Amino acid sequence: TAKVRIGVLKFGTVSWALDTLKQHKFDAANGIDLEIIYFAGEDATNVAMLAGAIDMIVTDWLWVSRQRSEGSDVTLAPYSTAVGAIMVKQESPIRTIADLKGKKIGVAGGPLDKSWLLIQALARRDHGLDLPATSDIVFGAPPLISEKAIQGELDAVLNFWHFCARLEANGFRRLVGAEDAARALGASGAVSALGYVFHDKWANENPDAVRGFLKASAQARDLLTRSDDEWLRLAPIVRAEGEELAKLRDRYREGIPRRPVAEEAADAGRLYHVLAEIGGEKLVGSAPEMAPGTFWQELLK
Amino acid sequence: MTTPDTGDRMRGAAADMSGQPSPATALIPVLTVALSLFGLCLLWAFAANAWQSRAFPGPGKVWQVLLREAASGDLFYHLGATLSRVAAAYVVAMVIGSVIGVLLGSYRGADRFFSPWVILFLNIPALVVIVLAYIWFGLNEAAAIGAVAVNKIPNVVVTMREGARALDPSYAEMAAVYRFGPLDRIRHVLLPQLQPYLAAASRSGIALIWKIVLVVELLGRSNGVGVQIYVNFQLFDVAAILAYTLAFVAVMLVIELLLVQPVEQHATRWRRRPA
Amino acid sequence: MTTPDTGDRMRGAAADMSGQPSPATALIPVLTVALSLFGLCLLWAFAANAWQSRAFPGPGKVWQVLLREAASGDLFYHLGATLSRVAAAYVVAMVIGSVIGVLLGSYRGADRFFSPWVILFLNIPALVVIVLAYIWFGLNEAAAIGAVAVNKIPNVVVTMREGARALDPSYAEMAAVYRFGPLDRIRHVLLPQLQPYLAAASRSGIALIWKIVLVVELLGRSNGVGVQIYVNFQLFDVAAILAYTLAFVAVMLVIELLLVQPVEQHATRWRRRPA
Amino acid sequence: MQPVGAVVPLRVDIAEKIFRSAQGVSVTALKDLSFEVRQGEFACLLGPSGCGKTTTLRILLGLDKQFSGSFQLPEGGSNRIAAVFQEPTLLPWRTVEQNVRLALPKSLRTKDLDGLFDILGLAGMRSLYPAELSLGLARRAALARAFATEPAVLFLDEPFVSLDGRTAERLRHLLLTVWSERPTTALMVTHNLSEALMLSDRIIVLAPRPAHVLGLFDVPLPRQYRSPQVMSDLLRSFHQKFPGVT
Amino acid sequence: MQPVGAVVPLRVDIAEKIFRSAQGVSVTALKDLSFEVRQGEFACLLGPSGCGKTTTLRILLGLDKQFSGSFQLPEGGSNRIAAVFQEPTLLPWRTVEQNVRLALPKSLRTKDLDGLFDILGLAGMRSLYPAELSLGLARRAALARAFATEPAVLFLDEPFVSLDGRTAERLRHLLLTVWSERPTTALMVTHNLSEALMLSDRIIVLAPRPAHVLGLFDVPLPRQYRSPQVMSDLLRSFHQKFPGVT
Ligand SMILES: Nc1ncnc2c1ncn2[C@@H]1O[C@H](COP(=O)(O)OP(=O)(O)OP(=O)(O)O)[C@@H](O)[C@H]1O
Ligand SMILES: Nc1ncnc2c1ncn2[C@@H]1O[C@H](COP(=O)(O)OP(=O)(O)OP(=O)(O)O)[C@@H](O)[C@H]1O
Ligand SMILES: [Mg+2]
Ligand SMILES: [Mg+2]
Repeated sequence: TAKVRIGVLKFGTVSWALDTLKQHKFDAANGIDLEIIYFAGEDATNVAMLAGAIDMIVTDWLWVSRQRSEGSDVTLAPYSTAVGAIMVKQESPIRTIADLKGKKIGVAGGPLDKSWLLIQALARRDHGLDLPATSDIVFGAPPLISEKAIQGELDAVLNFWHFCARLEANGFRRLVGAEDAARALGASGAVSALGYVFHDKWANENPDAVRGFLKASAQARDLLTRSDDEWLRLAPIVRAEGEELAKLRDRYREGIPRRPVAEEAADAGRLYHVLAEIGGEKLVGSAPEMAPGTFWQELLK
Repeated sequence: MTTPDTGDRMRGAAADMSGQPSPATALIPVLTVALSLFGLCLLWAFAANAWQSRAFPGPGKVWQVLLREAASGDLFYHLGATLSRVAAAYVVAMVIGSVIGVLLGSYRGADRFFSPWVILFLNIPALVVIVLAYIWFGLNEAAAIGAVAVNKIPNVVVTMREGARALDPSYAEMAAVYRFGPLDRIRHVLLPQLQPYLAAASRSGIALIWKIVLVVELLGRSNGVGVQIYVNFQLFDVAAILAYTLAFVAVMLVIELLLVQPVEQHATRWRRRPA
Repeated sequence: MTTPDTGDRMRGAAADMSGQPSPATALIPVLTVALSLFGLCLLWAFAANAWQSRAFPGPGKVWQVLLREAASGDLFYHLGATLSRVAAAYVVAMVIGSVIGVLLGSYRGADRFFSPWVILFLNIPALVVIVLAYIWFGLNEAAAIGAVAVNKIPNVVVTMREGARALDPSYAEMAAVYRFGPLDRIRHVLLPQLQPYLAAASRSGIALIWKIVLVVELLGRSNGVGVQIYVNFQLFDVAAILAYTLAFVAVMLVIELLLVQPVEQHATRWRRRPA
Repeated sequence: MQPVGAVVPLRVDIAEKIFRSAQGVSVTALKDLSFEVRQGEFACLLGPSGCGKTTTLRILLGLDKQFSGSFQLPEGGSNRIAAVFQEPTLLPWRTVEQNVRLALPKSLRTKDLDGLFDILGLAGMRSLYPAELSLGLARRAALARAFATEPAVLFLDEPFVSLDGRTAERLRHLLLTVWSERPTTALMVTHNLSEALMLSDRIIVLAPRPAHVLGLFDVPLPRQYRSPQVMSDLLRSFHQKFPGVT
Repeated sequence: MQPVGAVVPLRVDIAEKIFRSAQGVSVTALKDLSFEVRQGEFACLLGPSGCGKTTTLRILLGLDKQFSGSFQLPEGGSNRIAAVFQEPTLLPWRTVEQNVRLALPKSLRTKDLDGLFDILGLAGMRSLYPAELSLGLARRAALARAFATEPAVLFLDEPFVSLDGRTAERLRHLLLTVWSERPTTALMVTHNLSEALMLSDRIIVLAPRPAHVLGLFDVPLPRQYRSPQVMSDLLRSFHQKFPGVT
């Protein structure tokens, strides 16, 4: 059996699927031995992979493209299309993007967050609105931003999808999702924001490991799509129950990628232009195009 | 020129200066600490009541979490991992930092040359050092502890350098005349003069190290209080964060009260107590 | 018993002790600093060459990024924001911390009571304080600066407390006999004795504050070096991280060399230089 | 109990003063020590080394409050106290001149000190820091500080040791000038009997530790009459009264 | 240049010693200071306060190397140097006994010190810290330290000030005992002429700052013959030779 070491966030969304995978021994069934190494932050997994301590992490395609264009050989296999959304309170008077003008918006993930850039682009194109200039933008840590939204200090928040799902269960509604923005800006369907990321070199040396892992993870996701009971089992590590758990489950299921990888890759290439335009060199580096090979070549065949 | 008796009369305040300290006197420190902690809890409970918020649980709530984590064994596992990292990094940082600091404080030329380096290392963010250490030396304990030590060493250097600069040369001269050996010089001449600086560097040092260990754990370890705190931050479970924090603080408090303070009192018993 | 002349003969080493320091002598500090920085760059370039890695760019690469960021104006904008936060938090922390520290060091009873509190506040992770501050006081500058100050104050307290404990009572007694006013006591008796402790607390203080400011900015501000560093960390652009770090270090270095060291030399010119 | 308008003397009435050393040794420094110094009088404390003289001065200066008994300082005049400690106790981070001026009350801060510094042989040393002085010079700086304040009560703890004979002689005269210029009560500790006989109105002889008064020796003669001949007579009668002391 | 086996004296030849004060004042402390002390001799340095005596000792002790000129220490014997500084310079964080023992070479560390402490009147003070001593007691502790080391060369900077007459007398005798027990070269600074006449073989009289030798005064008489009568003759002849000194 081939060994696969994957680094994930403890209690992060990826660990739910991996827990199911382990629980039902899908790894052994597919001829691999999966070792899950937990970290406290997403950055920790990046560092760990650079340090060679693990084979695989979960991150987004833009990061992969940038690393590739700078000479690295990381590549990505799609994992989830779930992305962030702008959330407002149920009773909030904000109805469209245009209403965000002059409001206080909390943004998780910093000024170069992909969802934030897409929504900015959309606001500019459809409403001629330059959000950073016309609204009061506060960047901050995701949990803090969520808490502030509940407190009412912020009029609207853009947060990662699972924070949004929890907010939804707590009296918030979605104003606009990043996937809507992506579609409006030229994507033909949902593009995977996150994927399993690994080195080409490692994949070439261990092709069975990669394939086995992807198959096992697909089985786990199938189970999560089918079985509500499985979610009840996961409740302690999801750290949610009732309404909140249901919302998280539904959003998770919606985020499972269903399109051929080639289509996603083409859409990602298109979005890259939009992002490069608004995020500038800071975001994408000097590469004018999404780096070839960002999506694992094997999947495109 | 004399004034009527407006009396500059003074009375001594000697009560019972003689005799052994009574058992009641010996109890005072223990009682003070108990009172102090009790006061703190009271204040906390009061504040938590006033600003009721999920972000600021009261002592009762935190205590429950603490018990739960202790019962599951998680608390001791993570606390143990963190404590051993803190201890290792502390020893490394204090030894290396003190030696460098005293040397820089003693040799003006060396100090002039290296002082920009000290400023540089003092101000490099922990993040940078930790990431570089992990990348170069791998994701292992040695890299983690080394990174913490490198972060802390410049602080120790800066404090001990001031201590070395403030040394009274007459003691060193006396030691030179009477041909004290190098060990005697360090033990009987140098260290007692540096004691307040060592105490300051140690106390704020261990606190700083623990804070950096949290970051180190966050960036590349799978166990330890840092991981727990950050994970609970993602879930915004402030009670759990406080529970882990307080567990560490409790350990520090016990060390301080049972070890550091008695040692310190013994080391400074020669000081003339201000009347 | 006499031995043949193995000569305990000594010669004095007086060169030109008299006369004004020549212009060449005045240049020495400047040259030393230049040499020191040059040595550092050399070492860095060498190391970057040896461990070639994207995580450790050489000085040339970082210099380019620095120029680019400076040209776009971003550097000054973020650096300015960070520096003003650092300065504000520094002043608040030093003043409050020194006062508390000196009081605790002077009054044994108060110290006994509050020392557990100091240990507690010393060891509360920055994250907790910052999050609580943002939650209570909103995502604003005051909360940010306050949170940093609260993080730093216990460190200042601990250092200044040692300083106050090490005060020589005979100077205070002299001042009491000659009825020095409170201001004179602080200025001429207290502060000169506390100077090395103040210097230690300041230097490591400003470094610590800057590091906490980075975290504060990361957790809830929209500008500042902390935000830049974090964004670049997400992109894994180490050159940019180093560029911002070094810009801050350069500012600190200039302050140190042009302001702190001359002031310090003036304040300690009374010390007998070890021969 | 004092009649209104009466001149209040320096009155010392210390029942006991016990030190506890850090290692737990109890040292009884003073026991039933009581004496009086009339206002305007110059008294000397004479006693063996380690008997408790400095301890007595510290209590009178209010620097040590852990004793049983009481004392009373003289009233009247500027009410200012000056002290020359047994060690110079100059602020090391202030120059000689700054050390002297800092001890002056605000009203005297800008006083002309040239004459004083001249007599003390400190004229060229005003800008030196204490670490740059010889011990004798440092003692003189401490004397300058005490004299400059124009005190009503003056405590001196062996002010003239570590000085050569000529300098010491000059300074003794200076002390007498300062003391006689205004009504000053002075209490001086010394080991030098002839110094005591030359300067004081009354010598208070102390027993070895624990200190208590062995006896008083009054010198009722005006100072200008204390010629070498008279001094040696005084010496003889002192030795008669206190055989074995000094 | 020394013939083999010759007895090497303490030879001082300092051309100049200039201090620069922090405020930029230049102080010439020594200028053309040269004298010799034969091995086994006891010499006294006598000079006005602030003339440069302590500076000379510091140079000889190797504590100050910023001077022009040269000096040579006596050879032979244990080659150990002991010094009594002008201020006691005890380590404040060690007890009296620890202070003394720390200064001893390893071979003498466990030496019996009871007799020494007894003579010095420190018997009950061995466990006290320096801050708990009176100044006179601290000086005696510093003397104990110097005497206990059994030195070949002994430098003393006004060792007997701040002591009462009787104690000082006792300690002078102790000093003579220590000095005569083994071949010890001693150089003592003092302001007390009769002390110098009683103890020394040779008095080196210094001029005011910058210090240089004014003249030498030899006392070729064995110490047991120095009766009060002889002493006053010596005093007279000293005053004749050096009018105006002391
Ligand atoms: N803090 C203390 N703890 C214990 N003993 C002390 C303390 N301070 C002083 N003593 C003791 O009290 C006694 C008297 O001390 P004091 O300084 O008054 O003597 P003194 O008469 O001034 O002597 P000297 O002439 O040597 O200066 C000494 O034996 C000394 O050891
Ligand atoms: N670091 C220094 N800077 C400037 N002047 C100094 C320094 N050290 C000593 N001096 C000066 O050198 C001179 C000689 O000092 P020294 O201590 O040798 O005198 P001394 O003969 O021992 O006097 P005393 O009898 O008062 O102890 C003094 O005038 C003193 O002010
Ligand atoms: Mg005394
Ligand atoms: Mg001297």
